[in-house]
Amino acid sequence: MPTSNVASSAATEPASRSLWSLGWQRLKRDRVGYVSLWVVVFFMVLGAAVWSGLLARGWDQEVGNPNTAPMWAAQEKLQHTGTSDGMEGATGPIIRLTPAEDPIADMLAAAEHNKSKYQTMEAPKTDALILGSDQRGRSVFEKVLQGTGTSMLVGIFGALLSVALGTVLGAFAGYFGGKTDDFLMWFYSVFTSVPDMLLLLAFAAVAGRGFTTLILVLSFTSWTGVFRLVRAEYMKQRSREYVQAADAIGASHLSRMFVHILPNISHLLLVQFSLLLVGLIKYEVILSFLGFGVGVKQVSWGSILGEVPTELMQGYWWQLLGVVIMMSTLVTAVSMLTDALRDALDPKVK
Amino acid sequence: MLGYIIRRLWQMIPTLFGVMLLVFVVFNWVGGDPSYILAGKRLSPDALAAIRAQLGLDQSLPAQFWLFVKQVAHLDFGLSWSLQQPVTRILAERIGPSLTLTGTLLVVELCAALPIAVLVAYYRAKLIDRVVTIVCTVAMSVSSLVYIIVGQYVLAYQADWFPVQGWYDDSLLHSWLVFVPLPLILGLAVSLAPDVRFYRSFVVEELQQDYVRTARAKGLSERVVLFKHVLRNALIPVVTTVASSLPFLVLGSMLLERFFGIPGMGNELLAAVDKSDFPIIKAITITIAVATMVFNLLADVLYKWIDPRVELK
Amino acid sequence: MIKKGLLIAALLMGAGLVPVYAADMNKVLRVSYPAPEVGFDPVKTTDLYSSSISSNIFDTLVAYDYLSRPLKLIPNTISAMPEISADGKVYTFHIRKGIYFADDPAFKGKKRELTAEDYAYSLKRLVDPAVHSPTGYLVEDVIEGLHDYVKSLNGKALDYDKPLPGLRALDRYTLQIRLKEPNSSFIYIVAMSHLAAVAREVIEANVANTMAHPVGTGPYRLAEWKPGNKIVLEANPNFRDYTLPTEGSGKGLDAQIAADLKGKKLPLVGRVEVSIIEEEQPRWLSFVNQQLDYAGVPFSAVNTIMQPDPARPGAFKLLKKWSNMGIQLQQELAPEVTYTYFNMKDPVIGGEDKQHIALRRAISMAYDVQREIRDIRKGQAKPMQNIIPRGFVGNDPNYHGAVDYDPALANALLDEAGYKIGPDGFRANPDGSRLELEMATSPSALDRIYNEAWQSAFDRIKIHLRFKVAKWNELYKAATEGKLQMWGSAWTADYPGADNFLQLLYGPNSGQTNNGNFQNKEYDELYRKTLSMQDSPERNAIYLRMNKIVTGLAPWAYQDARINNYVINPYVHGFKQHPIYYSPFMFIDIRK
Amino acid sequence: MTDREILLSVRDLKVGFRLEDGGRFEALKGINFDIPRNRTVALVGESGSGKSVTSMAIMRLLPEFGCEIDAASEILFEGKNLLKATTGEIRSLRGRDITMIFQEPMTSLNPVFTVGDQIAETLIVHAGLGRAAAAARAVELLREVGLPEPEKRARAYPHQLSGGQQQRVMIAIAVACEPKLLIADEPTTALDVTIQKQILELLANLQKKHGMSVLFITHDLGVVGEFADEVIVMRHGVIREQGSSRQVFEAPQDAYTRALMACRPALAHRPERLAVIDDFLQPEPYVPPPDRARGYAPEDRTVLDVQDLCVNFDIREGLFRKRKFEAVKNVSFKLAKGRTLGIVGESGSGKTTVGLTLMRLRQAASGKALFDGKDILAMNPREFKDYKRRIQIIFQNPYASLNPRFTVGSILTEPLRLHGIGSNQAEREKIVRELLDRVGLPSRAMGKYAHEFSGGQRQRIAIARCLTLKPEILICDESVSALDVSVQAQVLNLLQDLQDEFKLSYLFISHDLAVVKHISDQVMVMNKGEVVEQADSDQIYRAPACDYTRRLLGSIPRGWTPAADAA
Repeated sequence: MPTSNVASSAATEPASRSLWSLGWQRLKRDRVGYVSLWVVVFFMVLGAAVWSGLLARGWDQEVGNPNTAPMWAAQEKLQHTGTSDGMEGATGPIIRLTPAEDPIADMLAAAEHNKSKYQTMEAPKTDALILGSDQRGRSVFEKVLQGTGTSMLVGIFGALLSVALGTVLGAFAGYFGGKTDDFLMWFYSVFTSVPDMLLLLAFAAVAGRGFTTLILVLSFTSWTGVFRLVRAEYMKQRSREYVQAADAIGASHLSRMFVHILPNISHLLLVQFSLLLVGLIKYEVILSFLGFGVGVKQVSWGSILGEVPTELMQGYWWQLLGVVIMMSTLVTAVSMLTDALRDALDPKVK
Repeated sequence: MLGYIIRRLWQMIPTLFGVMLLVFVVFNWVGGDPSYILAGKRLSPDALAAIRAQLGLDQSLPAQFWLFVKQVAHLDFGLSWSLQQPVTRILAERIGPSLTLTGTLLVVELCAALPIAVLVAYYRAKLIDRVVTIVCTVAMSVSSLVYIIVGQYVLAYQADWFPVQGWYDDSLLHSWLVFVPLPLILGLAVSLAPDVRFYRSFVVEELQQDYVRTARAKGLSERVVLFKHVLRNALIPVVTTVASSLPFLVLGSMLLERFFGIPGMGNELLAAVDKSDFPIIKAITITIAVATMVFNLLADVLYKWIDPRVELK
Repeated sequence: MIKKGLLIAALLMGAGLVPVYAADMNKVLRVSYPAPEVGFDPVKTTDLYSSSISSNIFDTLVAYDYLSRPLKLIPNTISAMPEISADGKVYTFHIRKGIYFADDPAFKGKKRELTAEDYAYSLKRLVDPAVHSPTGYLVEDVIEGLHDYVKSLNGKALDYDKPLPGLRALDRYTLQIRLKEPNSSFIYIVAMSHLAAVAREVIEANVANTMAHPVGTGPYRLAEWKPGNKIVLEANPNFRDYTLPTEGSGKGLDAQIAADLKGKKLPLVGRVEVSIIEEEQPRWLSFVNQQLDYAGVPFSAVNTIMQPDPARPGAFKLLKKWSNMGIQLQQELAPEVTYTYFNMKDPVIGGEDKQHIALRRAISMAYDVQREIRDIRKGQAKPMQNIIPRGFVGNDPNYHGAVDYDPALANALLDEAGYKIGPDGFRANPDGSRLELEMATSPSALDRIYNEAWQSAFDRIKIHLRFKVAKWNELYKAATEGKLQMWGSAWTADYPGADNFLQLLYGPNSGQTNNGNFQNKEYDELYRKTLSMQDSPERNAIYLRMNKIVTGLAPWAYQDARINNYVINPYVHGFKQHPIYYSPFMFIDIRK
Repeated sequence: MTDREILLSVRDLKVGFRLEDGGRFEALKGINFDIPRNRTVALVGESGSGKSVTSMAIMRLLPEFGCEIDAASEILFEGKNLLKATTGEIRSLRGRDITMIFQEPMTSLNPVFTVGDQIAETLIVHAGLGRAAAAARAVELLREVGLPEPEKRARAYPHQLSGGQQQRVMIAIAVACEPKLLIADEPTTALDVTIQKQILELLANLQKKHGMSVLFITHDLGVVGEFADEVIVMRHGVIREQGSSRQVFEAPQDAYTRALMACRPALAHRPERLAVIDDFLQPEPYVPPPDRARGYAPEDRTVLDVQDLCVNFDIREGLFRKRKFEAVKNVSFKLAKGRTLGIVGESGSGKTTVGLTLMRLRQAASGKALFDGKDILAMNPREFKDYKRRIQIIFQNPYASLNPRFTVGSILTEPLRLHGIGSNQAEREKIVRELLDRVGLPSRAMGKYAHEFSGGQRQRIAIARCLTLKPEILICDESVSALDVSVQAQVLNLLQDLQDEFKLSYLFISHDLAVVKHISDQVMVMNKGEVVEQADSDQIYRAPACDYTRRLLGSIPRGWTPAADAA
């Protein structure tokens, strides 16, 4: 009975494994890499939770007194500066606009009558916050969480876009060579000859603030590394025998480029992606520090760090602490994961 | 060899043209109208027109670009719009401080990173390697801004070990003694970790080559294998990496210069972008672009020099 | 220790080169500017820092007294205040003999005396089309015949030798200026550094780069200049005998300074080093380490430097830590106003109809100036109540022009005006269309903090707000073209005259300084009327009326005026903040 | 065989490798053998037999991590257990008493030092020579290993030498300090057959001259026959047979040894089918099949008529100049239906370029290739598409020619899909299953990835991929060269079966003359881009017409000859 024979031997044989699943097996055996992976996953979940509003939704509520230290740290009670209405120098009775002189006196009078429905009770301010509060009295903990979401978003999408851009251009340059390559290489060398920071500043200046801008600006300046790598890989792979075999069986250029070759460099792209993720998160910090970055209603690690130099001089270190902890945890985890991935996905191992 | 160099120089022209086009488009498009900065508190259309005429902004874009091309050809970028000084003179003054800091940084960093990298590679997969690798990874994870902000605050302000910032204009040596150490330390803190990791990977890569097996089979000690056979080969990528980072010596480290008040190119560039000082931006960008290309060529020639396999075509 | 040694060595090297000076060439004053200067051609620059250096190098005809408050003009290079004709149009200045320019190769080794022609020349440069002076407006329409002559040039070069009826040197030491209209502020204009005397030979010898070759009759001359980085001044050996002109109030700090400087030939310090330090943190740290002799208090660090002074309400004192080190604090209200203007020509927010007035007033009511002062300004500002800054002639200290913070009232007012809250929780225009306002902003971290404050103001009254982020010059351009809806602005006094501020709302200044395009007939008429009036109760009454017009129509949301805080190291003597002279170097002494 | 004094003896050597999935791979399962003084011992085995691990264990060059040597194992060198020796002791032995040469001379030499320096280094370390003396001695050594112009070569870098010369340099390093034992690990595998012969002769001479022992490791029994004194045959970490050459070659005791000898094609005769290992492991004795006659017959129909094919490569040289390199010069041949044309030549002869050009994977400079009367080289890509499926190619490296990210199923269905064969996926899978069965693979292979198969299985998959398109011409570009002999025989048999069944025409490109002779009807010998000789295969081997062919044939290892033992 040939059929049963096949079935039984299939059952005893180990399940067939793609290179990806082999890589996954190796990654699981790398303890540091595996832990890092879960840290990164945790951050991604955190980012998604923040982004979907499940977490840190109230980050811009002014829940505490301004610049309160974390509840576990001692802080001298701040002397709140007295306020002045600017009328200290008055020498006689205060003169105001009289209703007769006021063009909207009637509206004001009516509004005064109705204003009670807008009177609100302000919630009492708390001093007991895990990571203290910022200068507007917002919870630093929530703010840092929110910033994590933003930075993850910017990093992930920026890196995706850079990788996509660099891959497509690099694939064309490396695969076709010749004039296509000359042109794309020219494009590349122009971009690499201009300092990144200058491009970044220039693009950021024209595009203003916000996620989309940030992501576009960052990826527009950081595709070059991926391009160089992908181009070199395509030059190498296009003469590989499996590609020639694909040509022999009649696969089109696009099919050879993106169906045959692309999967074979995908592990490199994954590594590039995580390198870029780290790079862009750091770039975002610097851009935001220089004032370009996320919008006013958004907060990112960079925009928080932008407040730090002045705060530090006043002795308010907790925003710095919050950002540094979150950022270094994530970035360390991603870097270690990158190393682990590099080892686990290296096709030379198999 | 000479032919190769000439051909490479010849190939720089289209790239330079591209850079000029990019800079021109980017800054004429986004750079803003500098006449508003120069016009002062009270604007009159006449005064604005006069300033624009003076800056050549009233000409058509192609005409302005052509002027730019001519400037590059003559290496004369005219007057800075905001400082009203010859750009060449400004840049000549800026380059010294930049090089003083970044040059020192490069040398110290190489001298520190390379031995550490070789050492760690030698003990690869042992405890010291893992510890150094992890320390480097963690050190790399903190934003360079944090290093600078905290470093300046703690080391200069609180501990008073270093001057907070400044520069002596008359003597680079003097500045180097007094003002360079702190930015140098912080620069090292930022760049040492990634470089150690980077160089380590070169050494580890070479250690897996067949010739290492041969060297061992010859009965050479691990030390000779590492420092004679492996290091010489691992230096090849190191030299290329270093050579391709040389243009940024010229540009300087923008953040360090900004925070430590070092009157270098990076600081100047930031200020120029702030003020839409197009002549300065153009000049710095072109300088860096040319430097990038020249140093890339230099890297290739060096490559040839240390790696006998390379043929320059 | 090492640092100090090197420093002394540097000083000695400097000292070896110099002949005998009144000023002590071994004394170095080190200060910093927070932004780069442009250059030192007085007619070509407008920024505070360039002008501050210029006023140390060049001399104007009249100058403000150092110590007197309110500010008082005194003769500078003239022997007495100018004679003014009965009709208020003709000013005659008698220049003192024996005032010499600093040496320069252009003088070919000869001592060069200051003459009336020098002032005439310098004034003409302001309107010379070839010079492109941004400050030509100061005199062009003011001095008789100047405008007509410039217009008649038609591209020809201005002939400096051609006598003009409005601007004549009657003799070597007498200058006569005839105005088109009587102008009570003209004497202030004369005191501006743009009208200081330059030497024609020097200008003509350095036409290509006058910015780098300032040669004047003032107390200092330019020794070294690294643009945007460092300026070094050196005492001018040719400077005339000059001592402290008045003793001011004769009390407190004034008395102390008068005692310090009495009878001494100024300047006292031989060398002034100005470094440009743009970041606040390093600037402060440098001061603390005595690398700067005096400095502004970084407002971000106010809490760690000073605290409210219980003895003097509204005032601050240094924390013990600093006062024990002998550091002094000087506080002074800046001669400025900060406000956010609304574009009166904008269809959504502008207009003098009641609905739009209500909208602007509601926005003002929703913005918490007190909170801005407390949290952002760290208490170092006072709310703005009057278009004319406090302490200026014409400011009525009893006038309360600002709208009180009252978000509830603002909401009720918007309801009255027809801006109803829609289903999305935000207000719509009375015609039902979507209401979203746009505020312009620069991209800095500080701007971001202000943006957040405004965002919460608009949240309070449930109006959508978005920010247009661009570099300052782009915004400025858009502003003058009337393209911005709202933008925060500030104006610092050029001279201590009320008209310097009132002109910000003068209709014809639209697109120049009146970026909100406020056009009010009554206001414009009153403004013109006051120009020729001298200080009087009548004029004050008009100023009050003008203020009330503005409060009523609300083209601005009033914010505040900053308090300038200076900290001074104990070995610095003679320093007193001056509202006009940002850098009164010649009065300062260093005694370590 | 007198005075057989033992230099090195391996006792119960067990080596295991820890696998990353936690498993363990026993590379050596307790082997015992001796190396006598002044003798050449050949260690023969196919891949995975453990022969290289053995040599590395002797040199103590096994990786530190993941490799475990059984504590009871002993490698006694002049009585001293190398496995227990200190690093210092081992170091002083290596390069002086025990030396080694490797398979890849190019990568085994340090690219950045001159060969003179690399030879001198050993002398400085072990012989205590001064720099100058070492350099002079290095030149002599180069002369001794037969490098022309040794003074000049000493200053050259490895990449400036040819593969054969590089291997001579390696040998010079190895013999520099008059070692007692030279381990040669596949030293000629990467070299052309003529060079191989020279190197083997050189090694044999040096062995005699220096009176050293040589441990010669190879997969090719044919190579060792000529000069080995003793032969050890290994398989799967176990020694199958050992003894003197005479004993092993003339009266092999072990079935595996016999199989190894039988499954390699020989020049002398051409069996119908090649023997495979399994034939010998059956209980009944192996009966060699009758020989097959080969050659073109006059009635053969020509499928492919190649006329004056030229292929050039541009080499950039100096400033803007390009030099033309003529890779293939005026090659003409006819391929008949159902026949095999063998193209044989050394590296750089242009034989591979001919194949690739016919697939239009290279651009022809001139010439025609008439396929059924139509010139396929002149067609535009669209016209060529129909012809493309009729010519297929099998590459040399079975590891590189299958896309590692695809399952076998998708590798095989893709050509069907591209050419619209089979109306739906299920139908295509059915075709593929039949093909897999035909090439001798189970149909469950469809869900697997290429890396899960051995080299021979992969080559079967590559063949199956070509068959999907039912081609008329199959170009086999060194298709069996990378395979172990036993596997090679299976694949050759498969190719032969397929030709018989489908009347395929083969263009069989190889450097291995024996293989070419076995499978070809006609043989074309190429050298430096030109055809030197073209004739029916039997004729060319029996009576070569030109020198080059003769030289090639002369270089083929003659295998065991009793004379070698007598010498």
